[in-house]
Amino acid sequence: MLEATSKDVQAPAGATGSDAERPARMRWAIVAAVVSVAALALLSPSYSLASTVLIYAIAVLGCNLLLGYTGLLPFGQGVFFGVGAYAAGLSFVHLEFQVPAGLAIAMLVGMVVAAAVGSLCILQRGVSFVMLTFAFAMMFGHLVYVFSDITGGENGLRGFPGMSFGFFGSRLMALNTSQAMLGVIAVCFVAVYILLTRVVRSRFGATLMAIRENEDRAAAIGYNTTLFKLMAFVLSGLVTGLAGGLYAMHLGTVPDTALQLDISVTILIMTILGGTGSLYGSFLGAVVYLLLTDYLSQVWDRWQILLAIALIAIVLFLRGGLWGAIEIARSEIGHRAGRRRRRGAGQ
Amino acid sequence: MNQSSIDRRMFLRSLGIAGAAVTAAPLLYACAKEDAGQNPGAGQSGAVDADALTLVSLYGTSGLQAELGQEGLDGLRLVPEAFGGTLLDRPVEIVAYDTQEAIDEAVRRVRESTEAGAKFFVGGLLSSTALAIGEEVNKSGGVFVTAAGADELTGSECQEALFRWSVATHGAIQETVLRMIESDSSRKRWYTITPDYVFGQALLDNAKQVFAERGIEHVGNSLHGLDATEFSGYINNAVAKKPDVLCILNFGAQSTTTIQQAVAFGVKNDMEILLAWSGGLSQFRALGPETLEGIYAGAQYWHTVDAPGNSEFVDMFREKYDKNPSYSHAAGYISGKLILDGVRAAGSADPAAVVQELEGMKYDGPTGEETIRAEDHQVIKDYYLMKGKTASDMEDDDDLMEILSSGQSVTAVDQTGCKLVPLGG
Amino acid sequence: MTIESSGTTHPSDSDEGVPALQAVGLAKRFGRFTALESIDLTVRSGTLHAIIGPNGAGKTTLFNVLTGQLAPSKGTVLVHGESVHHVPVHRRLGVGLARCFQVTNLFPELTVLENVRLAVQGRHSRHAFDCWSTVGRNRGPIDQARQVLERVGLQRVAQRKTSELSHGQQRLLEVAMSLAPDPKILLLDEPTSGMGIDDVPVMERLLTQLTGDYTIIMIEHNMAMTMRVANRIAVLVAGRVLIDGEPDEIRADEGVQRAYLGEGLSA
Amino acid sequence: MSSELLLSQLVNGLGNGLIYFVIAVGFTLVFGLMNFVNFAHGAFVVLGAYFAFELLEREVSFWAALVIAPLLVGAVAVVVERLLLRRLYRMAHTYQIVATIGLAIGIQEVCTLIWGPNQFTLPAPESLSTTIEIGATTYPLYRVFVVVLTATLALGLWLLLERTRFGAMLRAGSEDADMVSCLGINIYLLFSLTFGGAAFLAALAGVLSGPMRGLSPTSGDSFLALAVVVIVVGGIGSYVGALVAALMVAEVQSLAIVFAPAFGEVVIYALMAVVLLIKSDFIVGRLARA
Repeated sequence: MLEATSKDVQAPAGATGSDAERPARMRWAIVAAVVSVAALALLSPSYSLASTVLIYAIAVLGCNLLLGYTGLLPFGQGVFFGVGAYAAGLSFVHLEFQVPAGLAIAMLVGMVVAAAVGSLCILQRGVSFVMLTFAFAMMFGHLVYVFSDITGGENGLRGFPGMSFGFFGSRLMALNTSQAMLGVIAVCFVAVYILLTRVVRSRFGATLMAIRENEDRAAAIGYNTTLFKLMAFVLSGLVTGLAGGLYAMHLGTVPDTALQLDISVTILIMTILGGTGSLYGSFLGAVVYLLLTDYLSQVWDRWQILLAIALIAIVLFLRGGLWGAIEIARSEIGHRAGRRRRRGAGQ
Repeated sequence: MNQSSIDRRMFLRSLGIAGAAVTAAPLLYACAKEDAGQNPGAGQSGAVDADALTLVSLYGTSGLQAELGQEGLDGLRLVPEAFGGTLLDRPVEIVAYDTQEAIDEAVRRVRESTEAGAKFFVGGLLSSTALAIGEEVNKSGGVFVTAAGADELTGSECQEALFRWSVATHGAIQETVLRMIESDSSRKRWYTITPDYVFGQALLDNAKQVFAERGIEHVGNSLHGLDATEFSGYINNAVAKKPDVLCILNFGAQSTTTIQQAVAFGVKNDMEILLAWSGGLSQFRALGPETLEGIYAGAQYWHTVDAPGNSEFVDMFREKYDKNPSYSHAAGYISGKLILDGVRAAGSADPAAVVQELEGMKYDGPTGEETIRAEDHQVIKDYYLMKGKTASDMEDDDDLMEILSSGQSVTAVDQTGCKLVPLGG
Repeated sequence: MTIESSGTTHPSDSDEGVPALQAVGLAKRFGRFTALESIDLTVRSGTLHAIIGPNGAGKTTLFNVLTGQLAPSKGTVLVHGESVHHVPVHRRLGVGLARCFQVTNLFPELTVLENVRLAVQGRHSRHAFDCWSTVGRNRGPIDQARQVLERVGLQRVAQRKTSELSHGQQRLLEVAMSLAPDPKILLLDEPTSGMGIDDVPVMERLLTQLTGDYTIIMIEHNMAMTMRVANRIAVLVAGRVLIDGEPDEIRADEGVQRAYLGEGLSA
Repeated sequence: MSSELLLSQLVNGLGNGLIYFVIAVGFTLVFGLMNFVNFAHGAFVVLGAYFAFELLEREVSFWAALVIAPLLVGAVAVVVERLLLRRLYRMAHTYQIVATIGLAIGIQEVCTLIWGPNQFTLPAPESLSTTIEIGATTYPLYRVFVVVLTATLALGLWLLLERTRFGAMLRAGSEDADMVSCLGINIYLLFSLTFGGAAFLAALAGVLSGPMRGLSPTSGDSFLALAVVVIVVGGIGSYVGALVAALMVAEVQSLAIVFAPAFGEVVIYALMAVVLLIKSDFIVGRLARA
């Protein structure tokens, strides 16, 4: 049998860089996140597009935690996204919750569903795991219509009150302009980015990477790999649920498409386009995918042919995705600079 | 060949691709800003020109609704020519976004266009998209005309900015189920096939109401999921109940497949078939004359209706596209035309003034005399009951159906439950 | 290479009487094929007990049963007198059993130091659930990992990726991985397999140092080295223990020669 | 619950089941024999229908189109396999899935570009457009023809796999492709034939389902979802498993329509998840120990 292992996924390097760089890397990560969000807000054609990019970027971070750092190909991230959106939506509509409480509910429900679905999916490995997440994604997609009196079926969940930011009824800020929405979403993105950067650099993250590299050996040296994979799923569910909650808040409704398979496929494509080599790759994936889609869909009706070509090209030539290209560029430039310095010294 | 040299060769190739992708985005984006001549600053959409009279099309021209979306846009594209290219000495322009009928896409496009100064919107094939667009356009104080089917659009969720051209589920059932019952008393036993979602449920409730009023025996109903593709089971169910009429309440691709499988199972020779909500000429072409022969269908529009408003539209359409217009073409055309008629009558592009003019307006539309009801912004127009012609008496390829009856029936104002949400509300 | 006392004392604490590891009436059947037939094996603490035998004698199956990879069809495995055959793989370390694999089975994209740190921390994997403090501050395990690397002579390549090591170095890393969780019993599956001529003495020196500190059970084909290094040797043929004794007894026993070597053993 | 309706549902289920089998078998064989996950399989089904549609437009008879269209799709598949997919064989399934999703989107959009987004149906041949009586129920003659054709196809394919040298080579290839290539068999030729054959079967299923249901460029997804369910329930790479699973899924679907219509679609994926869970070693292990 031709041996195809998940090792080919462009794997981030081990966590134990030399000790001296540790704090510096953290600060660089925070600065990178804040600067990128600011640049996106300025350059993006519209605030609402910038908000959409950041919402999907959060979901892609959650997906990368599983794909890049744990070696699991999750086909069901749309489930946690949709469930988070409906949870937040229902709390806005029926319980008059304000933004922070609604998002908290979205995260909580995202975690609970991730624990349930995850605990079943990680019983299988390899392609069977992928097929299981695919099955759950399709199943949840249909449940939207089976419980249409709760979810509003194909009309979507409607009747959102005006979104406002505040705690226990106090209205600190009305979220009725796209700038205010972008502000809340940007803060959430930076917070999630920092949280996940800490996590992937922690002992937990290092163990996830060990499981990605060689799950049998990780078990042999004493790690209950099933439990770690479940923890990774729950964390990914929390982050993706938050993205779903922000999606509901930003849209002012929850469309039935929020829980369909397409969302899972889109999140996956962005994760791989961006590159699973680092968390920043996930942000890149969301930005390039959505900006290009936004532009190309106005230029040519059949713009998805370009998307198809891009996907195939990435798999053949650029498995590291955009982040892989940057890393190769960096090592290439470093390589050339090195040669120039040596040649210079030679004369 | 060790690892590093493979990377170098890979690098050269990937640089090409990554370079293309990364540089392409700002490059394409830059020239998009140039040709739109937009003043700088984030939030400006590339395509909308503030000083033109812009009609923004939100039809999904790719994805599942690509067919109807493309037709709607083609119909809308006739409107600038219908007004000679300018109105109130401002150029009439169409800006089209492919929303793929996705709510997040559509809402984002509305916000971007409003930020760029656009006020007038057309589109929304699916009820969910139309409801979301209506709410968003109303919040930003614009005008939106749609042809989507959900009753809520001019019912519980009506908005001052939203006008609906197509007849709602109540009118469609009255003009098809009720007409057939009245015209032939032998139609006593009816079996319905219904899609298990909100729009399908509305059609079923209206049908049940008619059955109750007329003492009709509703022998059975089959509910099916939104993406079911296999209906032979439901047809078997129906045949087992031996109804007089098989009433099909799903629509679009699913209704085409249902009819096809029903005809294949030889259902036509032991019962009549009614498609309450058809997609008009395009759907009938897909079904073909043999399948359509003897089948009843309800339709919003038909190109052979002799009315001044229709002949003007059909001539213009044939001249531009060299074929007969279908329902979605007419919807796109009239939606755009209504808005500009309102602007011309109001003498200004201010949405509030345009809404005032449109409320209660009577005009010659594609289905003859049409009136816009002021209380719920529902257009009161004809809905047709048609029957499939035999191949022999078809005059040309499009002469597939014969109009049996048409009429204007609409829910009484006090029963619609509509309280117009004011602009900006 | 001096060995600082790493705090925990080893075999001396268990008295001479109780053997480190005992297999009692072990049998393993795969359907109708009997891989192991009523194996009785006693391994004294602090000794190196080699298991040799022709291919297909059931050596690796025995190993898999001892390490919990496979459940025995019959019989029990006792570690310091307690039965362990029902303990799942990831808790085997708890009872002091650490294994190195015949086919190199490491974390290729992670650094050598990280491989060993993971192995060290595997003993108390609860700490691994800490999502916040960065790995760099994981002082204890990192220091212990560096010590183990020094012991096997890999401290110079600590920051290199495992995939960039030579085969010999990877075999040393395999042994380091089993040393890392400071076990009582080391199960080494052909440590010298695939090693070059010049690497074998390195491994031999390491094994002689480890004997005494740890109880070692080793499967090995390199007869010359085994004879020099092992305290006792068990010869496994067709799923049964033919003979279990001192190296000299084994060399002299014609049964072993006939069943296993065919020609003289006086290498 | 009249027994006559139940009979007609079971007959109907048999007919649908065999079509589902022809749709899914290519996907299973490619996965089993080549360890390659082809998410563009649904697109090949639609492509077959479109080629047949084009042939019928050019006055080619239905019977001829039934053979020519699948051959064309098979050819296209072999070309794609040679140029593109060959390099993916040693890659992780992640990348095989992403690349074939790209291929599926590409095929879907090219079909939209050439034939437009409209839904279309293939007219059944005149001779088969009537119905026949089975017991008390009427059943389209066309579907009887489909049942007969797919049944013989299933048998023929089984014989090819189990009883011929070529079949033996294919099955050996699935066990250890490297070993087979060492034995002097050109493994890549074998893979091209397998992949082309799978596309041929998919296209044939597309042409056969043309007259039974409306098709549009986006119908590929529903065919893929079906193939995934059948491969999971039937077991990856197992031929008989695919046949049994396809029939089971179709029968469950037709019975669900009678008893719990709204759940017709959900029940298939629930069945798939249950099968996956039962087969997972965790539960099997737990049961063994219990």
